[in-house]
Amino acid sequence: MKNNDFLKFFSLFALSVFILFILMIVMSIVTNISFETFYDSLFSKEIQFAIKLSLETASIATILGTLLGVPAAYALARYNFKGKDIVDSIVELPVILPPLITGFALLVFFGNTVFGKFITENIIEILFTYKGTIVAQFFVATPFIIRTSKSVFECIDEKYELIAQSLGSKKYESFLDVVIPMAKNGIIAGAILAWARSIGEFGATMMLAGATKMKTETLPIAVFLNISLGDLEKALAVSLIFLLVATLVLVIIRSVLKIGENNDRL
Amino acid sequence: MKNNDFLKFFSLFALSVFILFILMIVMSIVTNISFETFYDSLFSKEIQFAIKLSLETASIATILGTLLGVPAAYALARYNFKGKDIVDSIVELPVILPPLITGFALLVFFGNTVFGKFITENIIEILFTYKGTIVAQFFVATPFIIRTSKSVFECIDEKYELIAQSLGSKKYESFLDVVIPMAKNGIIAGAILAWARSIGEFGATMMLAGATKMKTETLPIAVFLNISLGDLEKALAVSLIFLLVATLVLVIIRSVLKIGENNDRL
Amino acid sequence: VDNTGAEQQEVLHAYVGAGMQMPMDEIAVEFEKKYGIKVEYDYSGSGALLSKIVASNQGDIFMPGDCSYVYQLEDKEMIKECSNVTKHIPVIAVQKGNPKNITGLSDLGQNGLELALGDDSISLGKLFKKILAKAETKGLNITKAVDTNTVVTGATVKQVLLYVTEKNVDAAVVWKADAYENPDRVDIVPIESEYNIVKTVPISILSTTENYENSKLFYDFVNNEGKEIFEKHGFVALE
Amino acid sequence: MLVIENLRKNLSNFELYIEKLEVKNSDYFVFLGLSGSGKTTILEMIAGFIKPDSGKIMLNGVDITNKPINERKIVLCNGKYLFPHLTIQKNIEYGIKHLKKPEKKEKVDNISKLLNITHLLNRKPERLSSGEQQRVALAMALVMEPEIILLDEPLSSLDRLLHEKLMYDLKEVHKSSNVTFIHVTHDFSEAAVLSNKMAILRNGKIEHIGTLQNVLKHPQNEFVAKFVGIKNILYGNCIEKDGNYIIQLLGFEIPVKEANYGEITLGIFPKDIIVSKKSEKDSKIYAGKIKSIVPSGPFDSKAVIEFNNIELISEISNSDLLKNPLKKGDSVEFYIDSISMIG
Amino acid sequence: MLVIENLRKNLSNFELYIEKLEVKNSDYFVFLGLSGSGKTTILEMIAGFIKPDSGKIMLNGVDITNKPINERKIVLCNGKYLFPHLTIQKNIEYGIKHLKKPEKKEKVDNISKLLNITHLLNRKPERLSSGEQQRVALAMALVMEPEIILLDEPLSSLDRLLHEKLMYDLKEVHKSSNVTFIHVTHDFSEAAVLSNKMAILRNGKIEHIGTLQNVLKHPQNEFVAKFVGIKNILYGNCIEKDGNYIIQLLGFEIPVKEANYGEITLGIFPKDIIVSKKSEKDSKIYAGKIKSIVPSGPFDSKAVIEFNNIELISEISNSDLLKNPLKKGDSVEFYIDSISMIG
Ligand SMILES: Nc1ncnc2c1ncn2[C@@H]1O[C@H](COP(=O)(O)OP(=O)(O)OP(=O)(O)O)[C@@H](O)[C@H]1O
Ligand SMILES: Nc1ncnc2c1ncn2[C@@H]1O[C@H](COP(=O)(O)OP(=O)(O)OP(=O)(O)O)[C@@H](O)[C@H]1O
Ligand code: MOO
Ligand SMILES: [Mg+2]
Ligand SMILES: [Mg+2]
Repeated sequence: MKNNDFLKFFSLFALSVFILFILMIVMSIVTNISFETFYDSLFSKEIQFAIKLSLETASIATILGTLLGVPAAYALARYNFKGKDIVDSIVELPVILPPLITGFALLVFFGNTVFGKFITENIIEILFTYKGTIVAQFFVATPFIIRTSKSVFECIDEKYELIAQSLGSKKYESFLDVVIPMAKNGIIAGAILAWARSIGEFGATMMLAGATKMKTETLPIAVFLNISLGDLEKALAVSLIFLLVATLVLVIIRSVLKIGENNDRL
Repeated sequence: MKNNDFLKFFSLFALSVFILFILMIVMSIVTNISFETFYDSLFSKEIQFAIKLSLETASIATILGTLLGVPAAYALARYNFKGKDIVDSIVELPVILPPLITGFALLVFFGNTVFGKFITENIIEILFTYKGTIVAQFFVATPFIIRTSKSVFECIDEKYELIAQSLGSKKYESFLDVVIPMAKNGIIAGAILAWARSIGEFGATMMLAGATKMKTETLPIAVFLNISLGDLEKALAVSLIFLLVATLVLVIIRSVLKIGENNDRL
Repeated sequence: VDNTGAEQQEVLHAYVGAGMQMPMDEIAVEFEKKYGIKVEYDYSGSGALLSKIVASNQGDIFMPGDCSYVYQLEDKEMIKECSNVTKHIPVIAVQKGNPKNITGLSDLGQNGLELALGDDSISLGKLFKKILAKAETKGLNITKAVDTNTVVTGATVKQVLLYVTEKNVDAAVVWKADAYENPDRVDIVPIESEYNIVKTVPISILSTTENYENSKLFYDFVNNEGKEIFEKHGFVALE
Repeated sequence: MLVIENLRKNLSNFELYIEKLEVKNSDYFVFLGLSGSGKTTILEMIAGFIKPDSGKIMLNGVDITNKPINERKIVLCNGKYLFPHLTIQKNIEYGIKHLKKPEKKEKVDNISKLLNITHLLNRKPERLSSGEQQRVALAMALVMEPEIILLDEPLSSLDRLLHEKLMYDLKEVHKSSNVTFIHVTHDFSEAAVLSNKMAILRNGKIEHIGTLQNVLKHPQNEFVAKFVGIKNILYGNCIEKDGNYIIQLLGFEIPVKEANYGEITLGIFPKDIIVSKKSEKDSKIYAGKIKSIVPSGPFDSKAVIEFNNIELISEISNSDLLKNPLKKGDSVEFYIDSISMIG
Repeated sequence: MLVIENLRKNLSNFELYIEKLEVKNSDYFVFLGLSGSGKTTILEMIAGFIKPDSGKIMLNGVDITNKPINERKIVLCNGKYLFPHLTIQKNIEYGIKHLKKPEKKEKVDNISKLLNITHLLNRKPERLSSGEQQRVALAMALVMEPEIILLDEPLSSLDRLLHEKLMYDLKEVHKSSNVTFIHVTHDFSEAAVLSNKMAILRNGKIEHIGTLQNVLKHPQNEFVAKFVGIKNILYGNCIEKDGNYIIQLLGFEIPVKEANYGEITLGIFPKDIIVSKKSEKDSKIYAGKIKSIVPSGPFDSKAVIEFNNIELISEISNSDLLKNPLKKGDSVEFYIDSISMIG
């Protein structure tokens, strides 16, 4: 089949080029760090705090985003209403907006508008706290959950729900009993994406929560502070730590899910 | 059906909450700008340049990303090889990495490694030019094209290709004649996503291309520079310009595609 | 997450230019030792901080890299008190070993030299423009040449410096304190004093403060004990 | 009793309209129709999945047209839509999940035995064959003891042997419960075996409602006639002659039992045109010529007989052909065993 | 001639193995088998879509086992996989896109006329019915003038009337071209009508290869017998008696034409157990009792007759039943019209 394999060759070549490009970037990071700097950074109190904070805020933002985003996605997938096209586009805005602008607008909203001020003063202190980090991450991450969940919901034949109702379920029961479990994998994929986006979020976070050490310092902010310090090597070391933590978590989640899937098949 | 409509109520409510949230953010931007500032910004030479540069670089980066990403996605969708899971994860790295770190690593790569230096010195001048902007955007945008195209390719039954080959086509012909046209909509959706991501890209762009006025100043960088100046209103005005330009382009693309689709049906 | 410890501990929120992390972190430790008041720094570029203050209407202390930012807030009546702490001295940072043999401002016009400068929107960029103008009046006409040599302008001082440490450019104009933090990667070439203009780093109490007494304590602490710490980190304290 | 009145539904360029339809309790009612005739649409309106544009659906005297799906006591079951994330056990329990555990277990056990799916209870639906999936869907519906079970082509996509088995099982299950079954199919022999009563749909309209005998002997129109397998459609005159009714057809006279004056349309099944020299019932013998003959299945062939300038299609069993071989151009004698009155 | 030798393919827990198979040029060959028996797998190996694990496929003496798909002159056509983005015209032209325009046009025109799809040429595939889609797929293949056309269940999912029409069309098209057709189906009557030769598959193995007559009269084993519709399987002894061959079965003696000594398995089609007082061919008359009787289609019923402690299944036409009604418990006399030898 030699004369036919040009396609295989070319497409694998394209893939390799991009992979190599990424690997070179990663290598640029790795080769510029001494083991000592890496070790010291990893076990410094500040970075340990940043790791913990990053994991916690990203997870909370993802959970909140899932709780709000999944029903919202369902509404977009199943119901027709006027201006649905526009709503669809609005949902995507946080993806298009540069995080810097997002964070800035969030800051104006919470610090300078009546409604926003009311929230910060009476309900929950958002500015310059880790809660601000969560709000910023939630904002940029939720569209990913909505978009992914929506396309999964659209893939699930509505008949499953109708049949569940035919078998005596109320609508919300058929949603919880049937749609959610069937959409599970898609929702999780969206949540993983959202989580990855959250943990890497920097611009909006820095604006809304500030770059305060041991308080609102997530890993990307730690990188920023080290760059600001001019401590290149440490910045790279923290970058690498970020890379390792994020990748590790994603690999673990994915393999846990895979094991779950295989069990299903037994 | 009243007693059953809790699901509809709740899911539409969730959607409204998120939409409102986004709208409030947008309002925070809009209400803090005077018309004059907006007008002046829009017609200032600097911003006009930034608009043009943003549109150009994002478009070029998207085209390059499509040319490389689509075949790469095909390889991921159709061929099995060792370590495919790992390759799959590597492709996603640029999505996880905060742009700041990405830009930083790209800078190190092009400025400080043998191979990177060779490229900048002999092939194409990347650092501090608009080409650097394109490289940074290409890097963060391509994974979106790969991911979206891959899932479309996976949706297309391989039998179409085999039958095309059965009808006398070579493999690459069946790819170009059959797979690409069938995947068209998915590829375009991925390209739109990539374009949106590119035009909003800030961190990596700024590192690699710098923030040189009338040379490498894209719209997000213009926002940042105005924030740095402490000129809040102008920063917000440029943000709004960015929002309008990006939304306008996306709406135009989408409606052009819709017209195309309808024609298909005639 | 919020492990501030004692719940009622008093906390100050201070916006500080990202370039002053080293001395200011040390000051916070000393200050807390002495008064039991915690200071939280929000580090960022001075302009970004300024925008943040206006946008959020919150905070106690503002310490940008340059007085001009404080003046802008004064116009908005957001400054209660202000004084200068240290000098910010522009210097030329060159690659370690000074391969292009740059000795002063005049060498920045050399043919083929690659130069990184701060953008006009940050204080360093603005200041350097003024320095070049001052040099013109003293007969050193290199504005054009410098313009040609400038391959990149950065949006933060650190970014500008980074291009030197990463050997992307031959030289950059940065604050002395920034260059001082990278002794193994850059050499410092001073700008001739006849041309140079020195900036002062101010500290100010914001009118948005909700705890003026504590803010004032910190303000005074930086102005007294703080100066010594700044000198330790390469700043030149004001008398 | 399920009563449908003036039910109307427009779907893009398709219109469904049912003036009146009654299904008695415990009946086995079959809707027959080609693809796109509106079978699924009717079922889904009865189930409440889609809303009619106008008209009424009444169950035992209660108007259920706008009742929520889950309160209708009407269950639509479909083997293609088992819940993929649940085991068969859980699928069957789905409709009775509010019951206590032992009660649930008993019901599921009973129904599983009835439908012969006890060995499948721990599997996931994807690991079942289509026939097994249909059985499970039926179990899911039966376990709820509804008034009506709706079946959307439950036997399609099964292979031959399975098809027959499940068809007789359906008949058995229906007999042993007293639930009304409404079944939708495009397969006439399914309807013949299963239904007490059938309705033949075309293009969203019911063309004929009746029992099997009624459909075979008195198809409402030519479409129904063709649908049930009548391949010969002829036009004749019915007159009375000597106290007997006779249809005059192209110069010949065919005696019939029932009177139906004037020009009428007649239908003859291929199997009722019998090539033979001797009529068993003293029917009249005609002479014709074989125009073509091709196999129509493993045991029968289809012969086109030219007779008096018209073409008649006759089914001849291959075993008869073995005894008396026929080929194109041969002259044959035949008689007509039975005639259907169309209209 | 297509020759397959020792072809083997393992797919998860399914194994396909064909020792030897020959398909003559211009034949109409049908693979018959239930779902999952490996029909598609065989076709796709012949087409080159999947690679065999071992074995050889030869076309006209050339080993094509590893030839690229596009060089085999074998086309797999499938109405479910028309190219959705192309018009029907472009779909049909796909395989001859290298030809000049007028030449292309002529070929497409001819083939479209032959298959009666000229009016569809400007539509997109989604706007065609399944029957039309199948026709188009056939046109796409025929226009290339290949050696072999492979058809994967081209008639499934068509409704009754369409099914019959397209089946005869396929037969016509095959006759008028001299392309080899290899057709895969689970419908025995399709095979009966279309094939010159058929192979019955089970579980990846060929159980029987032969003509229709051969399959009916000498099914290789009980599976094949059941598959072709034999419902009565009996075990008897064949002996010679007075120069005639006789099968001794449960105390009775059945005369047969062929000798086959020892214990043998016999099969009787339901239609060959004829309830009648008088044998047409002087076959022996047996006496039994009706155990149950249910309709098996619009025209026939299935009677289970108890006879000498075994159960025989007989098909009785409803018109006969009308004349001589039968019910459970009735005594009947019957004879056996034809017997198949299994094995
Ligand atoms: N949601 C819909 N929107 C528009 N048209 C529809 C919709 N659902 C069905 N139709 C149309 O209504 C007609 C009847 O469809 P229906 O599904 O009831 O037919 P059916 O008899 O069940 O066919 P099949 O045997 O193929 O299942 C078809 O012409 C179909 O195209
Ligand atoms: N790619 C595959 N991987 C694993 N098993 C497969 C694969 N393709 C087919 N099989 C298995 O091989 C067997 C034969 O499949 P095949 O599709 O050839 O059957 P078939 O006779 O065409 O059935 P049908 O009538 O349902 O189309 C089945 O048991 C199927 O599960
Ligand atoms: O404090 Mo600055 O922004 O580094 O001038
Ligand atoms: Mg239907
Ligand atoms: Mg198959």
